[in-house]
Amino acid sequence: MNPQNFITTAEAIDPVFMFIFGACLVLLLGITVAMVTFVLRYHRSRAPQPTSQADGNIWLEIVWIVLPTLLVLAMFFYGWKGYLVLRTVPLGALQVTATARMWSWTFSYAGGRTSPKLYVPVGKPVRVELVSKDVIHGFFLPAFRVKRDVVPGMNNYAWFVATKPGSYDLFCSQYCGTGHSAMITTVEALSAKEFEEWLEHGPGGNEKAEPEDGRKLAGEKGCLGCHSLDGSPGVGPTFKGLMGRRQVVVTKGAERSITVDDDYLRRSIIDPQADLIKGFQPIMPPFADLKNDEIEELVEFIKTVK
Amino acid sequence: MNEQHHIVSYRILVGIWLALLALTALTVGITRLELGGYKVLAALTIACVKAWLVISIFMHMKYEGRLLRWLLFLTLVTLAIFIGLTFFDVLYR
Amino acid sequence: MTDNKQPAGSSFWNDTGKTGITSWIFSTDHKRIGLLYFYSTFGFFLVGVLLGLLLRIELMAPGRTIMGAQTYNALFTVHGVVMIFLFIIPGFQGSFGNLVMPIQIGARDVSFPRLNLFSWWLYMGGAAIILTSLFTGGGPPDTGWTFYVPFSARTGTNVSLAVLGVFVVGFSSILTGLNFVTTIHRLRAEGMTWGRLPLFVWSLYATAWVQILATPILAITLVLVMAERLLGTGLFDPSKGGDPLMYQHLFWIYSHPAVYIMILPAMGVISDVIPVFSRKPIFGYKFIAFSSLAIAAFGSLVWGHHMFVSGMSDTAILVFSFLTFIVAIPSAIKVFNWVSTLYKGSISLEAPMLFALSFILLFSIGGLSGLILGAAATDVHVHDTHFVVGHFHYVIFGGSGFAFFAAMHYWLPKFYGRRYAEKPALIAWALMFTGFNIMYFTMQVLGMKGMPRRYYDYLPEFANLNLLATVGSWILAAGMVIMLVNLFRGLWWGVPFEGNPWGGATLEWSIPTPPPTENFVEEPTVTHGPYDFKGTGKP
Amino acid sequence: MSHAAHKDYAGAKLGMWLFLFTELLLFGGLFLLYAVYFKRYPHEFAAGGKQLDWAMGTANTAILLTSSLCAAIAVTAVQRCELRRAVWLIGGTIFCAAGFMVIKYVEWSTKIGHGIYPGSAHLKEGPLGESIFFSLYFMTTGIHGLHVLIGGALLAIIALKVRSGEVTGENYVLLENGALYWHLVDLIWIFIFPLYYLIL
Ligand code: HEA
Ligand code: HEA
Ligand code: HEC
Ligand code: CUA
Ligand SMILES: [Cu+2]
Repeated sequence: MNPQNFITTAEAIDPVFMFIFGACLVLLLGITVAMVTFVLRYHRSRAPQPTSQADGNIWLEIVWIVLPTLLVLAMFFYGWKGYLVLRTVPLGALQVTATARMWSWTFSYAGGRTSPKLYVPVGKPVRVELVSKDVIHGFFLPAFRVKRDVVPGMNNYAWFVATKPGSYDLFCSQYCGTGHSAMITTVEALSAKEFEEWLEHGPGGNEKAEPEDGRKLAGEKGCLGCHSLDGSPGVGPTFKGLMGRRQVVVTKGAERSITVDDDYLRRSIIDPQADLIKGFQPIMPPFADLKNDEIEELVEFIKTVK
Repeated sequence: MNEQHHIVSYRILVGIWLALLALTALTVGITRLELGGYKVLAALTIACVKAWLVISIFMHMKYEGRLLRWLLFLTLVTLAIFIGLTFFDVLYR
Repeated sequence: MTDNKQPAGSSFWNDTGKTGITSWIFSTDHKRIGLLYFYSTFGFFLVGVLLGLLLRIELMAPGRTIMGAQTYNALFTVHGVVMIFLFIIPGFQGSFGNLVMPIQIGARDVSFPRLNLFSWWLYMGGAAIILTSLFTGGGPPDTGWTFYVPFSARTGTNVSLAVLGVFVVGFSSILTGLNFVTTIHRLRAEGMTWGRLPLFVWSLYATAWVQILATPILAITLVLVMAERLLGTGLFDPSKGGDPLMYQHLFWIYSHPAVYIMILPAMGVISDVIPVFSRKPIFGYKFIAFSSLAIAAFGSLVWGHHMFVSGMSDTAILVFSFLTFIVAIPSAIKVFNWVSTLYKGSISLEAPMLFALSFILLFSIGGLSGLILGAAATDVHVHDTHFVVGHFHYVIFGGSGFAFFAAMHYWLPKFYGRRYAEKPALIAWALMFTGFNIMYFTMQVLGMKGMPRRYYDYLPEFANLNLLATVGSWILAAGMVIMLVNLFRGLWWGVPFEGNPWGGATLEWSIPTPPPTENFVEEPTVTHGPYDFKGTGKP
Repeated sequence: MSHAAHKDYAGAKLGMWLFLFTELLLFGGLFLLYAVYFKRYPHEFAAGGKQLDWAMGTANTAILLTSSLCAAIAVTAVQRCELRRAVWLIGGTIFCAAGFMVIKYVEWSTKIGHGIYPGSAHLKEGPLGESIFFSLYFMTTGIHGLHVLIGGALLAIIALKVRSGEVTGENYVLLENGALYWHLVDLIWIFIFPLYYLIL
């Protein structure tokens, strides 16, 4: 199926699933059938008195200790073998860095290109370095049976290869707060040629966002997961008409009233816990790692939402 | 059950106390020397000896039945396993 | 709990002449404490179950159905915390352990009756703290019941208080554990040798050891999380040199053994119920008793299987995966022995037996899916998906939960002197069994297809199965309402339950129903094993 | 087997020992963390240890050992029905406990005075391992100190009971258990002392 000289992650994992499922199915059927037969056959209506008072049999015990032990050892062995495939990246893999933050993904390529979706060439293994900016996230590609936690301060990696062009789901699997379920994107598998093109100048986002493109940044950084642009209620206050609004905030436990201005917006992004908006929960993560121009961009953008 | 309790004499208790103080002095002395990694080993070995003295005499373990000794052993083994298995991660990461 | 509803005649409900509320909440009688535990843990179970129902309704359709993301996150956290720490861990030991264990070993009470009462108060205190945490500060915790750092260290919700509550409840669990170990060592009646202990007592004994040896690790871990939040110790914070994985190690060092705190007493109940309703001695007594100890022992060695994708070292994965498979063996021993007990018996399918038999099936499904999780390769795919959610509901709810229901139908009549009606109980059981499988089997399929857990919203491709699972939860709910109404109506107003209708051979069936405060008129001398049915049983 | 729960001497002691086991594991969790981080930051731990005052640590070790001796002798005294002497000895234990806490207080306040406490600005600037070392130090000695306070209070109550005649030469399991608890506190310190003050 796959012309290369390595086996793909799915090819490694699926047989293990089949094996364990198969064995479990047999066991489960056996137990169910035995139970149902006994219950029917020895129901009190048919067997008013027990016909045996046997309370054990050492040989039976030995059999059903030894056989399951062998069986589970086989499961363990296959499981381990399959796992090793997940850990051994084939030579010549494409390097991509996935940066996770609450609640968005950014993928950056060797050439400096970044993208909110993971573009990969078909047939070429991809090694993804997993970097977290804040809490633990999970890098999960169900189609490729790949999953690895993205832990701050640790160098985790995962690899996979897309054998067919297409779009595959990419989930955040480790719970990371309010926007956890919204932290999803896709793997876009392109043919080698298309991928080269994209890497040069294709669609799908570029590293240096256009100066006025704060909206896209707000999407990428996950702001829009909590803040709506049309005034509808969300986890956080809507951005609509935010600039110049009078707002009651709680600063260090004391309520005060302020008017939203540039400084306030900046502070709200970098250190959201400093002033809490009344009626909302203090769940907005601090975005202290944003670059200055990114913050400016966001502030400019928020101002434009009227 | 067995209602005869062993009474530990004052002399033995004071003797143990002196031994413990001496061992403390020994630990301090040894760790002032430049022994590198052996220091850790030495200090912990002495600590274990001290602990053993406290448990067996001050805490009367020496005069208790087998059950308590086994249970103490079980506890220590459990702790050792918790630490040991964690190190399968820590050492090979 | 008014005494006039009880059958005439004197029992622990009234024979001390004390029947007011204070005579209950300050009672040191193990039976009264057992009932206190039963009502408090079961009350929390109902709370948790309602939250579970809400979770399912939210997941009925993609997008926002009835609540927002933050609410959902808080709900599954509270659902998990309530179910684990306030229901299933204290539930078995506290209620049925307290109610029947001292009687089963022929004792007047536990070793430390006042400590027993204190444990209940601690439990209630901890529960009160957890409840307070929902309505104060930054609102209900939203971390999941696992409290993973660094998220739990930074979220603005009221994690510190919830963690404190869990700490207190854990302390109560430790005290119960040491009380039970001491009781079982010291207070067995004349002739109650280790080889004659009912298997329920054996399982409680194993459980108590897990409580004693594992819970302190949880306690210190929770203290450190609080310190992390309040003092900024940074022990688990990578930016301060800490290691978030160490938190996971410490947490699971406790919390994996804790799943055996949940299941072992349940297995004990099953080992007691099945022989009684088959009128046949348990098959392989020694192996079942020994496998309880083996589960407790090996169960303490496998915590790493929750961390296969965390970035733990591959060597550790090798070791933990191996040990995980070893711990499945003692469970297999139990299942095979239970099934063999049925062979050539005389089986009567009353409610406790039905719950016990369905326990075997549901626990097997859950346990076998645990094998998928234990194998490193397959766990990577299903970790943190609804497959795991399905796995643990099968073992916790299908296992411990159904065993709890079995115990309720089996033992509660003994303590009330009245019983439920059989037919509604059977209908309830059938509905629950059906709904249960529809819901959780579907969730396992969802997990295989890749739906992550703790997702308040999901992609349209998962919609149909989620709807099916939600419908299953309603069938389950319907069954459960019938069961509870029937059971409790029966206990208070039902037909009298006297003597030894089930034909049990353990000691609790040899004393009056309901038992007197003193349990035994004179100290019993035990002359036969717990499953020796000759000379007992119905005509 | 004895049926009278309240007179079960061996049972009471078994219960106490089980409780001590849980305490051992509680501190075990902290020692586990110590081992892991010591492996990761050996040099920072050594540097951190040098900043602790080993003289004070040694003094405290001696004090705790002495307090343990008093507690152990008190048990013997009660067994020999020398109740007045036992009360005095428990007093000695509590006195030592107070001394221990005073020295601890001096140590902590000098450290905090130097800007060394969990989450302090000073530690944030230093190497990561040092901050971990001191966080562990404060957590471990803090929880240990708490145990000293609890143990002291427990022994004080027991001393009152000895005086009022509730604890006697025949019925002294309460005192014995109190002393066991106290020895455990000492036992933990026997390991804390070399690990934090002396190693490297
Ligand atoms: C009552 C509670 C309970 C019980 C008894 C078990 C029992 C088992 N569990 Fe489970 N588990 C949980 C509660 C429980 N678990 C919970 C709550 C979680 C999730 C925590 C969270 O993340 O929130 C979890 C998660 C969990 C994981 C981590 C998954 C992940 O997050 O990626 C793993 C991995 O190995 C696992 C494995 C097992 C195994 C191997 C058993 C074994 O003990 C099962 C043994 C039983 C059998 C094997 C079946 C019966 C035997 C037969 C039918 C005979 C034939 C058998 C053989 C031949 C072997 N469990
Ligand atoms: C004992 C343990 C236990 C039990 C019994 C249950 C029971 C249920 N759980 Fe449980 N669940 C957990 C423990 C448990 N759960 C844990 C530990 C988690 C992980 C949390 C985390 O991720 O941190 C979890 C997570 C979890 C999730 C996953 C959330 C997510 O990851 O997104 C879901 C979703 O469907 C769910 C649903 C349910 C449902 C529908 C029930 C049901 O069984 C409920 C069905 C029953 C009823 C609906 C009964 C109705 C009856 C009444 C209401 C009685 C009222 C009547 C009278 C008073 C007379 N649970
Ligand atoms: C968890 C969801 C969440 C995310 C993601 C989020 N915020 Fe917020 N935000 C909130 C909440 C809740 C509040 C109100 C409470 C507070 O001030 O902390 C808030 C407040 C604000 C405010 C102050 C609004 C006012 O009404 O005064 C600004 C400005 C803001 N956020 C900007 C941003 C930007 C820019 C981003 C993305 C880089 C972002 N937020 C991401 C939840 C979020
Ligand atoms: Cu990021 Cu979940
Ligand atoms: Cu587990």
